[in-house]
Amino acid sequence: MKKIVNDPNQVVQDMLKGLVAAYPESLKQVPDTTVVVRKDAPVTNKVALVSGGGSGHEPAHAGYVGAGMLDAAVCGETFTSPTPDQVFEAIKAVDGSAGVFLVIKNYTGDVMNFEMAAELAEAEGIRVEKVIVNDDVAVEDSSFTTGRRGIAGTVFVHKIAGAKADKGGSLEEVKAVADKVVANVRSMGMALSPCTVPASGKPSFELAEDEMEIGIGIHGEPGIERKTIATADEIAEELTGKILEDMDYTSSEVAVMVNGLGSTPEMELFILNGKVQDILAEKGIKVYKTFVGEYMTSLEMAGCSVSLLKLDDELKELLDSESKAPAFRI
Amino acid sequence: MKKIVNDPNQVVQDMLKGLVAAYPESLKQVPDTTVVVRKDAPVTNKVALVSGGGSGHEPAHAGYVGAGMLDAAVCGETFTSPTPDQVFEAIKAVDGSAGVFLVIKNYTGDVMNFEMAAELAEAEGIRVEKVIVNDDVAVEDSSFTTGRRGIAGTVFVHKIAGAKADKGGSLEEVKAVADKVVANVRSMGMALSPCTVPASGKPSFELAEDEMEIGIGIHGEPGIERKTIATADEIAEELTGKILEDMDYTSSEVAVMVNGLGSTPEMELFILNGKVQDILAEKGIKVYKTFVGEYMTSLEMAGCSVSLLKLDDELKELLDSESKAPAFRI
Amino acid sequence: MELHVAQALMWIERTNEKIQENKEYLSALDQAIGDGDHGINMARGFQAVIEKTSSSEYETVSDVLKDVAMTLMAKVGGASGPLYGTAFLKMSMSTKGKESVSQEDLAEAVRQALEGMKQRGKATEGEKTLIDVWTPVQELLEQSEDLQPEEIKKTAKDAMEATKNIMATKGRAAYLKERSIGHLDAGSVSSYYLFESLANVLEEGN
Amino acid sequence: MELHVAQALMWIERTNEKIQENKEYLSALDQAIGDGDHGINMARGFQAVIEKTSSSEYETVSDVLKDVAMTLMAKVGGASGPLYGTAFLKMSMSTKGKESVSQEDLAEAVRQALEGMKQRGKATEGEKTLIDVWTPVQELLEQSEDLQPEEIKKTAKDAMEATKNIMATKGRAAYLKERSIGHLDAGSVSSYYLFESLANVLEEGN
Ligand SMILES: Nc1ncnc2c1ncn2[C@@H]1O[C@H](COP(=O)(O)OP(=O)(O)O)[C@@H](O)[C@H]1O
Ligand SMILES: Nc1ncnc2c1ncn2[C@@H]1O[C@H](COP(=O)(O)OP(=O)(O)O)[C@@H](O)[C@H]1O
Ligand SMILES: [Mg+2]
Ligand SMILES: [Mg+2]
Ligand SMILES: [Mg+2]
Ligand SMILES: [Mg+2]
Repeated sequence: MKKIVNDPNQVVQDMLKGLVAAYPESLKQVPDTTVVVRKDAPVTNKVALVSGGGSGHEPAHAGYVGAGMLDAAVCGETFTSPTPDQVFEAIKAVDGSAGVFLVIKNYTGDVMNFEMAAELAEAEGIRVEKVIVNDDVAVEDSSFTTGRRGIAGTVFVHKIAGAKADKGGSLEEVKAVADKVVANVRSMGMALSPCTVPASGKPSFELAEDEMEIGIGIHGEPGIERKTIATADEIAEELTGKILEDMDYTSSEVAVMVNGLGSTPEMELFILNGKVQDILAEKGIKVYKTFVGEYMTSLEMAGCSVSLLKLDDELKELLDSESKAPAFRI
Repeated sequence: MKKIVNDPNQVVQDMLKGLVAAYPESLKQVPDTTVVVRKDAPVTNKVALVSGGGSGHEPAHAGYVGAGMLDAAVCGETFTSPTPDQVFEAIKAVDGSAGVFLVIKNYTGDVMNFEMAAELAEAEGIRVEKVIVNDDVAVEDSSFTTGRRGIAGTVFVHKIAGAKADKGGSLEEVKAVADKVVANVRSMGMALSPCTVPASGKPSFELAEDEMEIGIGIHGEPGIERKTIATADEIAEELTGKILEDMDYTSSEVAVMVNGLGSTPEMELFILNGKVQDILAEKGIKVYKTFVGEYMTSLEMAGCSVSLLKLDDELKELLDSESKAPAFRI
Repeated sequence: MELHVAQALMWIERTNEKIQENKEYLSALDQAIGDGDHGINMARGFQAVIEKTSSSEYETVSDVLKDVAMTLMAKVGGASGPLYGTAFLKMSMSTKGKESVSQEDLAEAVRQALEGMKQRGKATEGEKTLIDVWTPVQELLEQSEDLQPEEIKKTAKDAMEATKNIMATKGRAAYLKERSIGHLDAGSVSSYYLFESLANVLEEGN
Repeated sequence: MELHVAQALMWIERTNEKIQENKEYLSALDQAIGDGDHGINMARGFQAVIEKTSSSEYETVSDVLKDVAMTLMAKVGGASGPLYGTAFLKMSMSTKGKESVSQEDLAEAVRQALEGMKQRGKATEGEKTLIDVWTPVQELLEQSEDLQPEEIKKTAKDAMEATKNIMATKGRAAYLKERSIGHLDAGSVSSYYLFESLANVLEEGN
C-alpha cells in the first residue's frame, strides 16, 4: 500500500484537519467530532441539509458543504457509515429552527445510523426529514432486498435540495424536490482497478490485466459482472445503455455526470463523455448541462460512473443557482 | 495498460471532442486543430492569453480557458509540446488587437515551439509577449542548463495574468504581473507511482513497493532522488522545506497549492495540507488562500506537489477576482 | 446458569479477544462479498468497549450492557454498529433492575435484542445476516431447560456455518445475488464469537 | 557524390524505415533519462512526411527538404520537432535553386542546419543532444575531399555512441545531472539514423 498518510487509523481526523485548514473562511469542524459544517452554521430559519457517509469518497461529502448546498457533512471512517452520535451532533450544529433534512445514500449502515440520529433529534424537538438516494441501476431494485445503492447521483440531490433550502423552501418543499431528483436520477459505474482502505492495507478485489468490473459500487465491493476490458466507446454504450433501459428519457432534457472514481485521468473521462453525448444525441435526448470530473470517488480506484438526471424547469433553475461549496462552485 | 480509451493514438482528438461537448456554452475548438478557445474569442481590445503544452496534465490547460483566465489552450500529444502551427492557430483565433500573451512552461520543446509560433505571429503583425514559468525547485536553476521546469505554479500565472488582462491590463502590464508571479512562485513534487502514456503503453518508470521518487516532474521523467516511502508529515516537511530553502518567505503572505498528480485521493492531499499549514504557521508565514486538488496532473501518476506563491496586494486582488474557467471557478 | 457483573464483564473481554484475534479474518470474509471492513469496525468498537468497561465500576449486568451498547453505537459505525448497539441496549433494558441474570432472563434479553435488530435492519431470518445466528440461539435459550453452555456454542456455530449456503438479500452481499452463495456472512461469524465467549464464561461459572 | 531529387526522396524513405523499426528503442532510450516519447514523436512525424512526399511531385532537392521541414514542424512537436524542422528548413534554403547537391553544397547545408538548431535549442556541443552528432558530421563533410559515404556513417555512429558518457546540460536529461551519464541520447540516435540513411543512399548512388 502506497499512500501519503501518517497513522492509517487516523486518516479521517487528519484529513478533516487539513480540509478545514484549506478553507477556513467557509468551513469549520464541530469540536471533537468528524462533522464539518458551514462556517456560518446554524443559518437561522433556513432548512439545514446534512449528508455524509464513510470517508474515501472525497470531495463527497465535506466538499459540498457551503451556501447553496450542504450545511453539514458527517464523515465516517473510510467506507464505513458514521455513527448516530456524530450525525446527531451535525443535526444539532446546523439546526436553524426550520428543520433539518438528511440526504442518505441507500446503504444499510447509512440508513440505520442516520435514522437513529433522526430519532435522537426528534426526541429533542428538532424536525427532521430525509431522502434515501438509490440511483445505481447496477443493483436490482427490490423491496425484499437492500435495494439499489446511492452513488454519484447523490451530488445532484445535494445541489438541488441545497438550492431549494437556500431559496427559502420549507422542510416539506425541500423533501419534495429531493424526492423528485431521486425519482429522476440513474447511475451506472465500472472499474479498471481496485482501491485500498488505509486501515486494511489490502486491495479491495483483484482484477486481471485484461479485466474490468461492471456495476461497481463506491466502497470497493465487487461489481455485478467481470468482463474483458473494452474501448471507451463500448464502456459508454454499456453504462448509458443500462441507464436508458431502466428509465425512459425519450425527448427529455437531462443533466449528465461523468464521474471519475479516483485514478482515472480526466483525459479518459472526456473521451468517455464524447461517446455518451453522441449516444444521447442519437436517442433525441437533449443535454442541458454536463459535469465531468471527480464528484464521488472510491479512493484511488480506476473507473468511472455515468449519471443522468431528467430535468424539468424547477430542477434546471435549482441546478443552475449559486453554490459556494468548495467542490461545486456555480 | 488499463485505460478508458479508443485508439491510443487518437486520445487527444477524442478528449477534445468530449471536452467541448461538456462545456459547449463556454468553450469551442478551432476547427481542424487541437486548440480550445473561449466561446466568445476573440475578445476585442483585451490582451489574449494563450497557454498549452503536452496533454495528460488535465485540467491543465483547456480547463483553464474562460473569462478571467486563458483565451486559448493548445493541446499537444500526450506529454509532447504542441507544434508551432497549432500555437499560431491559437494566437490568430484569440487575438483581439491588444496583443497576445503566451504562458510557457520551461521545457525546451514548449519554449521552442511557442517561440516559433510567436515569430510567425509577429510576421503577421500580431504583437506577442511571453513568460516562461520555472517554478520547480527540484531542478537546479542555471543559465548553462535547461533550467527549472514549469509545473503546478503555472496555474497561478494563468489565474493572475488572466485576471489582469480581464481587467483591461495592457500587454506590458500583463507581462509585468506574470513576471512577478514567476519570480514569487516555487513548487516541489514527489511521486509514489509512475504513469503510462496511452500511445506507449508502458509505465514511465518503476518504483518498488516501498519507494517514492522525490523531485518529480509532470511528464513521467524520473525525479531527482529515490527514497524509502515516508509519512505524510515527512513528505510535507521535505517538499515545503526545499521550497523555503530556495526563497525567503519570512513574514510574507502566501497562496498555497497542494496539487494531486492524478491518482492520489483527495483524502491524502488534505492530510498533507494539514502538515504544510502547520509548517508555515511555525515559520510565521501567513496563508492567504489554499488550493487543494488536481490542478496540474501527470495522467494517473500517484503523488503530489506543493506550491507557494508570495503575495502582495496586487496579486491578492487578481487571485481573488472572478474566473469562469471550468476547472477554476472563483 | 447465572450471569453476574463479573461474568458479564468477562463475556465482553472474551468477545473482545476473539474479535481482535480474528480482525483480519472477519475483514477478509467481508471483503469477499462486502466492503472488507467488518473486522476493522468490530475491533475498533470492542477496543473502545474494553477501555470503557475496564475503567468503570458496575453494580448490575444491565449497566455493563448499557455501556457496551453506547460504546458500540458510537464507535463501530457501518451496519454492524447500530445492530450490535441495538442488541446490547435491548439486553440492558430487558435485564434492568436484576441482581443476576438467569437463563430465563437471558432468553428474554436475547429475544428482545433479536427483535430490535430485526426492526433496525428491516431483516428477517434467512437473509444471510447475523440474524441467522441470533435466531436459533434465542430459540435454544427459550426452549431448553437446564441448558449446557456447550449447546449454545454448537448452535451458534452451526448457524454461522449455515450462512455459507444462503443467498444474501440484506446487507452489501445482497448486491452480489447468486454470487454471495458459498461465502460465510462476516456478521454471523462475529455473532458466533459473541455466543462462543458467552458459553465459555457460563461454563467456567458452573 | 551528388544528390538529386530521387536520392533525396530515398534518403527520407530510408530514414523513415529506420525510425519506424526503432520506434520502441528510441522511446526506451528517452524513457531512461527523458519522458519516453522520442520514438513516438519521430515515428508520427516521419509517417506524415512519407505520406506527403510520396503523393507529391518535386523539381528540386530543396523542395523535397522544405516539405520534410514543414511536415516535421507540424507533426513532431516536443523538442525534436522544431529542431529537425529547423534543420530541414535551413537545408532547403541553403540548397535553393540548385539542380543537384554536391558534397560542398551538402556541407554548407548541414552547416546552416547545425547553426539553426544551435540557435533554436540554445545548445552547443557537449551537452548530450543531437548537436553532438551533427557537429562532427558537418566537420567531416566540410573537411574531407572525395568523401566515402562509409565515413559519414562511422562518424555519426561514433558520435552517437559517445553521447553515452556525457552529462546532459540541455533537454530533459539535464534534470538528472550525473544520473544522465551512462545512457545514450535519444535524439542523437535518431540523428545517426538520418546520416546512416544518407550514407546508404549516397553509396548506392555511386
Ligand atoms: N439489514 C441488515 N440486517 C441485519 N444484519 C445486517 C444487515 N445488513 C448487514 N447486516 C450484517 O452486518 C454485517 C456487515 O457489517 P459491517 O461490515 O461492519 O458493515 P457494512 O456492511 O456497513 O460495511 C453483515 O455481515 C451482516 O451480518
Ligand atoms: N536544447 C536542445 N538543443 C538541442 N537538442 C535538444 C535540446 N533539447 C532536447 N534536444 C534533443 O531532443 C531530444 C528529445 O526529443 P523528444 O523526446 O522528441 O522531445 P522532448 O524532450 O520534448 O520529449 C533529446 O534526446 C535531444 O537530442
Ligand atoms: Mg462498511
Ligand atoms: Mg516529450
Ligand atoms: Mg463491511
Ligand atoms: Mg521526449
